[in-house]
This record gives sequence, structure tokens and C-alpha cells, in this order.
Amino acid sequence: MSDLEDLYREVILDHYRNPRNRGTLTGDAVLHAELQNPTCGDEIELALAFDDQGRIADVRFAGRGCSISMASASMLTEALRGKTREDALELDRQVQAMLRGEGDPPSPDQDLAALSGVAQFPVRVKCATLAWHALEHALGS
Amino acid sequence: MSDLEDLYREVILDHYRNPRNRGTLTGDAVLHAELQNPTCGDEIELALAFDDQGRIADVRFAGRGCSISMASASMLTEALRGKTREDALELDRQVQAMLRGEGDPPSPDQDLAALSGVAQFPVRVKCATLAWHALEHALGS
Amino acid sequence: MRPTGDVQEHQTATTGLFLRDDFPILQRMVHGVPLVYLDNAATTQKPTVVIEAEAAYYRTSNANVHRAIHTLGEEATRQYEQARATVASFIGSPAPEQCVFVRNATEALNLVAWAWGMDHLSSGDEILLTVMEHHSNLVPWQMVAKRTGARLRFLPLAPDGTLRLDALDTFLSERTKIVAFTHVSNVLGTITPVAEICRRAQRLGAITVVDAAQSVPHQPVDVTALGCDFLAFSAHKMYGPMGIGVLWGRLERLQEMEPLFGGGEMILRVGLESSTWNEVPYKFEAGTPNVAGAIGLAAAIDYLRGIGMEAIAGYESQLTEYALLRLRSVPGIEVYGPESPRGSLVAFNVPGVHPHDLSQFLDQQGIAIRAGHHCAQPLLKHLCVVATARASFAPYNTRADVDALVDALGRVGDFFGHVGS
Amino acid sequence: MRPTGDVQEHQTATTGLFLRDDFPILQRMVHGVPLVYLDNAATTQKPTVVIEAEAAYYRTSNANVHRAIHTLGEEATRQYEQARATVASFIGSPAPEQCVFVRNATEALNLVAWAWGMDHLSSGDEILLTVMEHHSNLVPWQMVAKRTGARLRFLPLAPDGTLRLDALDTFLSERTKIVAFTHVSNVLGTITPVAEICRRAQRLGAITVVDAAQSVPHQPVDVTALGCDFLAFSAHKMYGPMGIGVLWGRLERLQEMEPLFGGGEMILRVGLESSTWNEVPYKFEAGTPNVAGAIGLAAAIDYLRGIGMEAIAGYESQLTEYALLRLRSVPGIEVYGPESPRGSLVAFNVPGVHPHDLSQFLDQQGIAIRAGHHCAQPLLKHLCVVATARASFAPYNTRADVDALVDALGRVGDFFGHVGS
Ligand SMILES: Cc1ncc(COP(=O)(O)O)c(C=O)c1O
Ligand SMILES: Cc1ncc(COP(=O)(O)O)c(C=O)c1O
Repeated sequence: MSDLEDLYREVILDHYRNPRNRGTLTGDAVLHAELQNPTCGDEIELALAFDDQGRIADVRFAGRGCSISMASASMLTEALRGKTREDALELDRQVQAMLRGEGDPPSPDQDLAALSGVAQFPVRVKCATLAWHALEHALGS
Repeated sequence: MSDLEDLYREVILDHYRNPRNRGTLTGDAVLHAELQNPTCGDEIELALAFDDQGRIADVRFAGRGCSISMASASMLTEALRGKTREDALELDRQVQAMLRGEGDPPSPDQDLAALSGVAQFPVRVKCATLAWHALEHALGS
Repeated sequence: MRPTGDVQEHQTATTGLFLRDDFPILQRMVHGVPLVYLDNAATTQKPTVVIEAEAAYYRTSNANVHRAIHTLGEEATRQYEQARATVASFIGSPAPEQCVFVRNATEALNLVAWAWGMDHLSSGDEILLTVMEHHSNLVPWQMVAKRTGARLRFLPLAPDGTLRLDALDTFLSERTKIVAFTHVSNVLGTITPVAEICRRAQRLGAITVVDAAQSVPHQPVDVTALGCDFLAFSAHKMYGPMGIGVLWGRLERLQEMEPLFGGGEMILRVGLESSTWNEVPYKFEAGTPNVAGAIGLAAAIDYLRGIGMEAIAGYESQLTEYALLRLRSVPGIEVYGPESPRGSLVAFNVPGVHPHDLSQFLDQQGIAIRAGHHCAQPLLKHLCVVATARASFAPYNTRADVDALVDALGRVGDFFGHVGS
Repeated sequence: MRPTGDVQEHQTATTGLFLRDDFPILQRMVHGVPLVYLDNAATTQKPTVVIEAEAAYYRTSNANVHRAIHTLGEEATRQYEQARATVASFIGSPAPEQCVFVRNATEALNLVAWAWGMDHLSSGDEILLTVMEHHSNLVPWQMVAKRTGARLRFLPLAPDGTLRLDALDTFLSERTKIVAFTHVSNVLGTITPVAEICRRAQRLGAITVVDAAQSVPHQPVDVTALGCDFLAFSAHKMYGPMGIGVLWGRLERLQEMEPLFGGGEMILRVGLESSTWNEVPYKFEAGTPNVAGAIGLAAAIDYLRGIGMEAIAGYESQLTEYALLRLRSVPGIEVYGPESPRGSLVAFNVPGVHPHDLSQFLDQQGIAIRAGHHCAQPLLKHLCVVATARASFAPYNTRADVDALVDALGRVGDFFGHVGS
């Protein structure tokens, strides 16, 4: 079962079982996005709060989905904190490329690197990108 | 070329080269019909005049088409003369059955019997039945 | 192909009612283990006779139909119309011309919705559906309702997943112009009482549209006995090719219906400004049809008849009963839909494991099931779930396939472990 | 398949540019003589690689696409989307998603007419067509004009069968919303200056729809160079399977266009009362698509590319020139259409012999041509004929095939004799 273990690496299952930053945010400086995966109906809501310097101060997610989509969302919330809008979009580009099998992980020692196995499972790529597409919507890009 | 000669029997080619009863009719007791073969655009117009006893006194046809459709029309005009509406429809049924390969010619010594070879050529059946469908339209059946 | 025989004998056999050897893909390995294909409600596998029927047509008789005066054209036309006659006799259609060839059940349902609906619906009219319709029998009616001002209503379900027939009279009225509903639900497996609904709908002057995508492949279906106005199904779910399906209609309905698509074949006479239509069914078949597909569908029907639809229904119902029994032994599992009668499919959820993950896990052991909303989002919302897993059976499946599935389900919890929320 | 090579060499060869052995049906005898297939504009024959591509798909990877999380589903989805990418690169589409899979060119044209036309046309608007359109690019516009109150106008032909481009400016105005026209006429063989018409139409804000059913199979076609908004063609006329075709569109146009059919796959979210659509191209592909057909089309494109579209165009143009020359030697023959450039087909009439009879006579000698109105009744009325014969060529045809045709035409008068009127 090596393929399967490559997809479901321990760190992914950990994020799935113990999701980070679940919840939502309110306030004027908060950007929201809500997205659905047409393949399966899985849903995600993302909320981003910026600080005065234009950096992401807090990120929360809510929704229902499979281990891949929920772990990807959980990792996203951790990876975005402290980033500017431009940095966030750059990370998004790198992650999307990795998920399509067209690039290396943004940083090999991040949890996100564990998602690189998804590229072998084209139908699951949609699960893994759901949170990242929501990010693009939230940032209006 | 036996198949071809079976389709194009001499009497058919004769009716095609020398069509009987071409033209049209006018008057109150005249029934008209105009029909087109969707396969090819061939057209036929049929005119039927009845006498006091309800018998067909005169039949004329006009139109453009292939040898099979024109010969069939020409033969129809000859075969109908003197027939009542019911007799004409009975003949129509017999000819249509023959053309579908499901029945004998109405009368083996009539010119119409020559059309029995058409049954082997399904696409041409539409050509041969054009005049007879026009007859049904004219008789309102 | 197996001769129609003693059904009893096959039920216990491990070889299936269809011979697995008839289906080349079933010899295939997936992740190093033999394929166990349990996604038949999505699409079925194809026997060699179907694959070969299409190939043979292309190798020997390929031509455009209806217009050519040459040998290939005549052969192609004869085979295409013979396929229509085969379909007609399979579903008890009084005449072949009542069977319109389309791409799939979805197109058939859209054709009725647009071509019949647009000219016969107006503001205040009602279209009665059920909450368990596949999107293909829901979205077209939403679109047509929006254009015509008609209103959609939905017959509810009883807690066991059957239709609330007792509520039918409160939903049916003189305003009801169309009642469109599935014969077999692709999620719950519910079998609806088509004949009774049609009778009650027609008494009030409504026309009836039956989505038979999940029934025609699995049980004898006779349009005359059902008494419906329209019936839709797809070849690819009944062992036939993709790209071909059927809309069956009552002759009067088809005759009073304007064509939706214009083009070659469907016309009688074309002028620059306007045209007149050819007769039924040709007025609905604009452009070059999928001749090979129709021939492949006829080959599938011949294959099915060689076994017998009664035998197929009997075999599948026993297999599904066995699957229900075994699945219910999985701790915590939730199984959807009525007990019996039901179509040959079971939707379920295993606690703590999302259907996507479940499906991925099973695939690794060669088992193909479906996970998701099954194109029935309103029904899933009604069931309060975002997705389910679904195993669906064909006569090449066996008890051993069910055992493989259930055994794997027993291991899935260990793999994903306990999930908090 | 023959490697791209010295075109000169092939022109004189008697074997064709395609290897006849690649096409199983060409081995066939008709009435005891070898088949000479000259009805390629109606539908082309299929090489083994295409027949086998469909069969191989069914034998190894058949599944429903886009939703399944299992190996077969992933393979099927990958092959289906790969086929879309193959189509896109073949016609120079900036992106694969601009290629919508439909049944045939007819459906593609109807989709534009209904889905784009219904929402963008209103009373007083004009749709500009030409008098030589195939019914598939005429009847849909008649239907939509009738529903919207738009008016049809027709660009006339010069006596030689070319478009009266000099009249274009008098037909084009701010009222013109759509200009829909054929790239290559299926009767006259006329090749229209697509890029110029698109440029002039777009200057006035009209969208352009190109019927490429007779061009994509025979010459390099690049949608970017043509500059059109939509382009339609069928696989079965380009050595691919029946039941699959393509609507290509500019991204903005496809995005602003509502879907016509509702159902599975084309939705994002479905509620009971309303739904939201999936993205392009999926919102136009409701229901289970013809996956095998798309894969077969991609195999046909690979086959064509192996030879090269330039080589094909060159070979066919020389063969057509030869056919024109030889046909004109038949006493009294009437040949329709311009001299050159022209598509690889010739429509003609032999005096005193109706095309039906001619076609039947030729069939007896193994020669398949077409006879009739070629789904272009308005054009035939313009030519003052009810029907014509038509020979149309593919790269498996040779000068020997043309010779067989012309020799037979020399004998047909004897058979039918002189016809009075
Ligand atoms: C110019 C032209 N347009 C459209 C069509 C319609 O193609 P199809 O029947 O494959 O939809 C044809 C072929 O019949 C054609 O020649
Ligand atoms: C009940 C039901 N209706 C309609 C459909 C649509 O069938 P198709 O995708 O072949 O058009 C399906 C299958 O997906 C179905 O299960």
C-alpha cells in the first residue's frame, strides 16, 4: 500500500484528526470566502484578518470535507500567518504547482510538503486545492 | 448487373422516358396533393378528378424526380382510372406492401408489378412510394 | 454469454450471472490485485459483443444514414433502424419510431423539458418532481420553469426513503402540467410505483416523464404497462456504449412537440426563411447520429435478452439483499434507503471516514465504488450529509465481491484512526 | 500510417496518401467489385487506430469521468481531458477548456444559436448567413430568429459560386449581431475568406460562427489565425467516431453564455429551486459524455498529424483538380462551384440522368457517391436544381478512383437512354 501511504502521510492524517485554526473571524478588516467542490459537494469557508502592516494576523477555516481537503485547509491556515497579500499569492502559486506535479514544495520542511503525493491522484487534486482557491477568492485574485 | 436490371426493368425505364398523364387538372371535383421526398427534395403533384358515380375519371401528375419516383407516378395514374376511392386505397395498400417486400404485386400482369424489385433497395422505397403517399394525402386518408 | 438457466444455481455460484470472461476489463489488475468493480450505477462495463459490434460496423458498413444511395449507406441505415426496432421491442414500445436516439438520459430529459415544456407551460403551471431526483431530472426543469414562470413542487419522502404517495393528492391539481420522477433512485435505491403515479397524474391531465436510467438496465421495463408519456435512459449504464441514449415517447406527445435542434435529417423542406419538419423520430435527430452507438446499444440489448431481464432482476435483488445484510454488520455504518424492494445499489457512510477517503482506500485494494453527492445534492441535503459512499451491482458481481468490500470496510477505521471534530 | 514525406511522390502513386491498409473497410467488395468510396463529405472511413482506440478504452479503462475516486475513473478522466488537449492543440486553441465536446457539428451550431442567441438577440437584430449554408447552419438560426424576432439576411453568391464579398458592407451594420457561415461549402466546394469576414464583422460588433465541418478534416485550421468567436466540427468527417464533435469558442463568449442542458457534471451547486453552474467547458457538458468518442477523435487527430495537414491539403487539392479535369470531359456534364481554390469535393449533374439513378448505377460498380440536396436546399434552389450528384475525396482516394468514376459516367447514358420530358 505504498501509493496510499504516500497520499495519506502521517502529517496529513494528523492535520485531519487535529485541525488547526478551525473557526471564523469577524470585523471590518476580515476577508471571507466560501467555496464548494463540485465533484463531491465538500465545502470550505475561509476568513483572513490583516494587521496594520498588511500582514495576515489570523486565519480560520470551517467546512466539511475529506482528509485531503481538511488537512490542506488546516496547513494553509498555519502557513499564511504573518504573510502579506503578495506572499500569500506566491505561496498559493507554489502549492498549486506542486499539487499539479509541476513544482517542488515551497519549503521542504513545512507540513505543506506532505501534500506533494496528491499530484499522483488527479481526482484528489481538486480536494487539495479547494482551500487555496478559497484563498484566491478571499484575496480577490 | 442483375440487381440493377431487376430494379430498372424495361417497363420502368419506359414509363420514365415516356411518362403517362403528365399535367394537372382544375375544377371543383378535383383533389390535389403536393409532396416532397425529404431524402432528396424530389417533388410530386397529383390531381384526381371524380365522375358522378364517385369513380376516378382522370389523374395527372407533375413534378421532378428520379426514374423510380416518376415511373411509379406514371403507373399510378394509369392504374387508378375508373377506381372508387376505396378501390384506390386498397391498391395503395397492396403497392406499399409490395414495395416493403411484404406482399405480391396487386396484379402480376400490370406494369406496377415491375416495381417489386424496389423492395431490395430500401433507400429507393421512399422514391417509389412518393406518388402513393401523395395519393393518400389527396384522398384525405 | 450464459444461457438463461436456473437462477438458483447462479446465486450461490461465485462466477456471477454474466460470465466475467465476456467483459475484458474484468480481467484487469488494479494496484496489483484483481479489479472488483462496484460502480455500475455510474457506468457499466462492456461485454466483447458490444465492443465488437461497434468495431465491426466501422470495419464493414460505415456510412452516413438515410440519404445515401449506395450499398454502405443502405447497410448502415438498415442496421441503425434495426437497432431502433430492437430498443422498441425491449421496452415494449408499440412502434420503433417512438424511440428517439439521443446522447444520454440527460439529453432525453432536457429534450422533453425544453421542447415539450417551453410550448406547454406558462406562469402558474406546476411541475411536480420528487426530492430524490438526479440533477439531470431537476436542473432542466429549473431552467424551463425560470423561462416559463412555471413553479416546481417536490413530492416528499417517508423516513424510510420511499415516496410519500399519501401526499400525492395534495400535490397534484389541475395546475400540474408535468410529473417527472425517477423509476429507481440512484442513491436510495427506492423503486417508485410508476404505473400508479402515471394513472393518478393523467387523471388530472398532467403528462408523466420517467427517468429510467437506473431501471431499464436492471429489470423488465414495459412502457405500455407503465403508462407514462415519456421515458429516458442511457446505453452506457446498460452494458452499451457511451454517447447514445433513448427518449421514448407516446406518439401524440412526440407529434405535438416541436424539435429542439435544427439541421440535417430533421427537415422536410427548407426555405431561406422557414422550414417544415420531418416525421417522428427524425425531426428530433438533427445531424449525423451516433450510428455505431445505436448498433452497440442493440448488441447490449441482445446480450441482456440472452440472459433474461427477469433472471437479472432476480440475481441482483439477491445480491443486494446479501450486501445489505453484510454491510449492516460493519460497526457504526449508516445505510441509506428502504429495505426492499430496492435497486441493486447501496449508499452508506462509515463513521469518521469521509467517502472520498473511503473510496481511495478501497481503490488501493482493487475495489471501485463511488463517493460523493451522486448528482443528487438536494437529496443529500435532505439526508443531512454532504456525501456518501455507494456500491452498485451488476450481474458480473458476486458475493465474493461483496465480501471483499465488507472486509476492507472493517480495516478502514484502523487506517484513518479516530478523527476529532 | 505513412510518414510525412514527399508529396510529389504520392500524387502519382496509385496507393493514396493514407495507406489503404489502415482502413479495414477499403478491403471490402461491393457487388463483387472493390469498394471505391467517394462519399467522404458525408462521413469518412475509420482507420484501425481509431477503431482500436475506442475498443481499448472499453477493454481497459472504462469508467464515468470527473467524479470517481478509483483507478478506472482516474484513467478515464485523464484520457478524456487529454483528448480535449489534443483537439485544442490541433486547432490552435489557446486553452483546452475552450473546446466543448458535443455530438456533432449540428449540435455545436444549435448550442451557439440557442444558448448565445436567445440571450443576446432581440427584435430588429440581424443574423447574417450565406445562401450556401448547410441546413445545420441555417435551420437553428431560423428557429432562434422566430423566437427572438431577429431577422435573417443572406450574403449572395457570385455566378462562379464564390461569396459576394463586395456586398458584405451593405449587409453588415450595427444591427448585425451574428455572422454565421461555412468555411467550405459541402456542395460547391467554395472556400470562404474566414479571417477577412471575421475582421469586418467584428469591427461592427457582430460575433462570428464558423461551420468548419468541411474544413477541419482537410486543411490546417487555426482558430487564432481565423479570428472567429465560435467554430464547429464533427469527428466522423475527419476519420474519427460518430457521436462526437466539438464547439470551440472564445473564452469570454463561452463564459457569457448560459448552458442549454441541465444535469450532472455541469453544475456547481444544486438547490431545489435553483442552481449555479460549473466552469467552462463543463457547464456545457451535461450528463455522461461520450468518453470513448473523444478518445477516438484524439486518435484520429494523431493519425492526421502523423501525415500532416499541409500534405493532406496538397494531396487532396491535386486530386480534386484532376477530378475536375476528367469530369469536364464527360459530354453535357454540369459541374458546380468555383475553379480553385476549392474543397476536395465536386458536385455535378449528368444530363438526362437523375442523381439518384446515377448513384444507384455507380453503386453497382462499387462506387459510392452521394445524390440529393446535400442538406442545402436553399443553395440548390439558387442553382435551379432539385438534386446533384457529389463525389468527395479523402487521402485514401487515388486517381484510379477518379478514373473509375469518370469511366462509369461514360456508360450511364447508355443504360438510362434518352429521357423525354
Ligand atoms: C458544411 C456542413 N456543415 C454541417 C454539417 C453537419 O454535420 P453533422 O451531421 O456531423 O452534424 C455537414 C455535414 O453533413 C456539412 O457538410
Ligand atoms: C437516476 C439517474 N438519472 C439520470 C442519470 C444521468 O444519466 P447520463 O449521465 O447517462 O445522462 C443518472 C446517471 O448518472 C441517474 O442515475
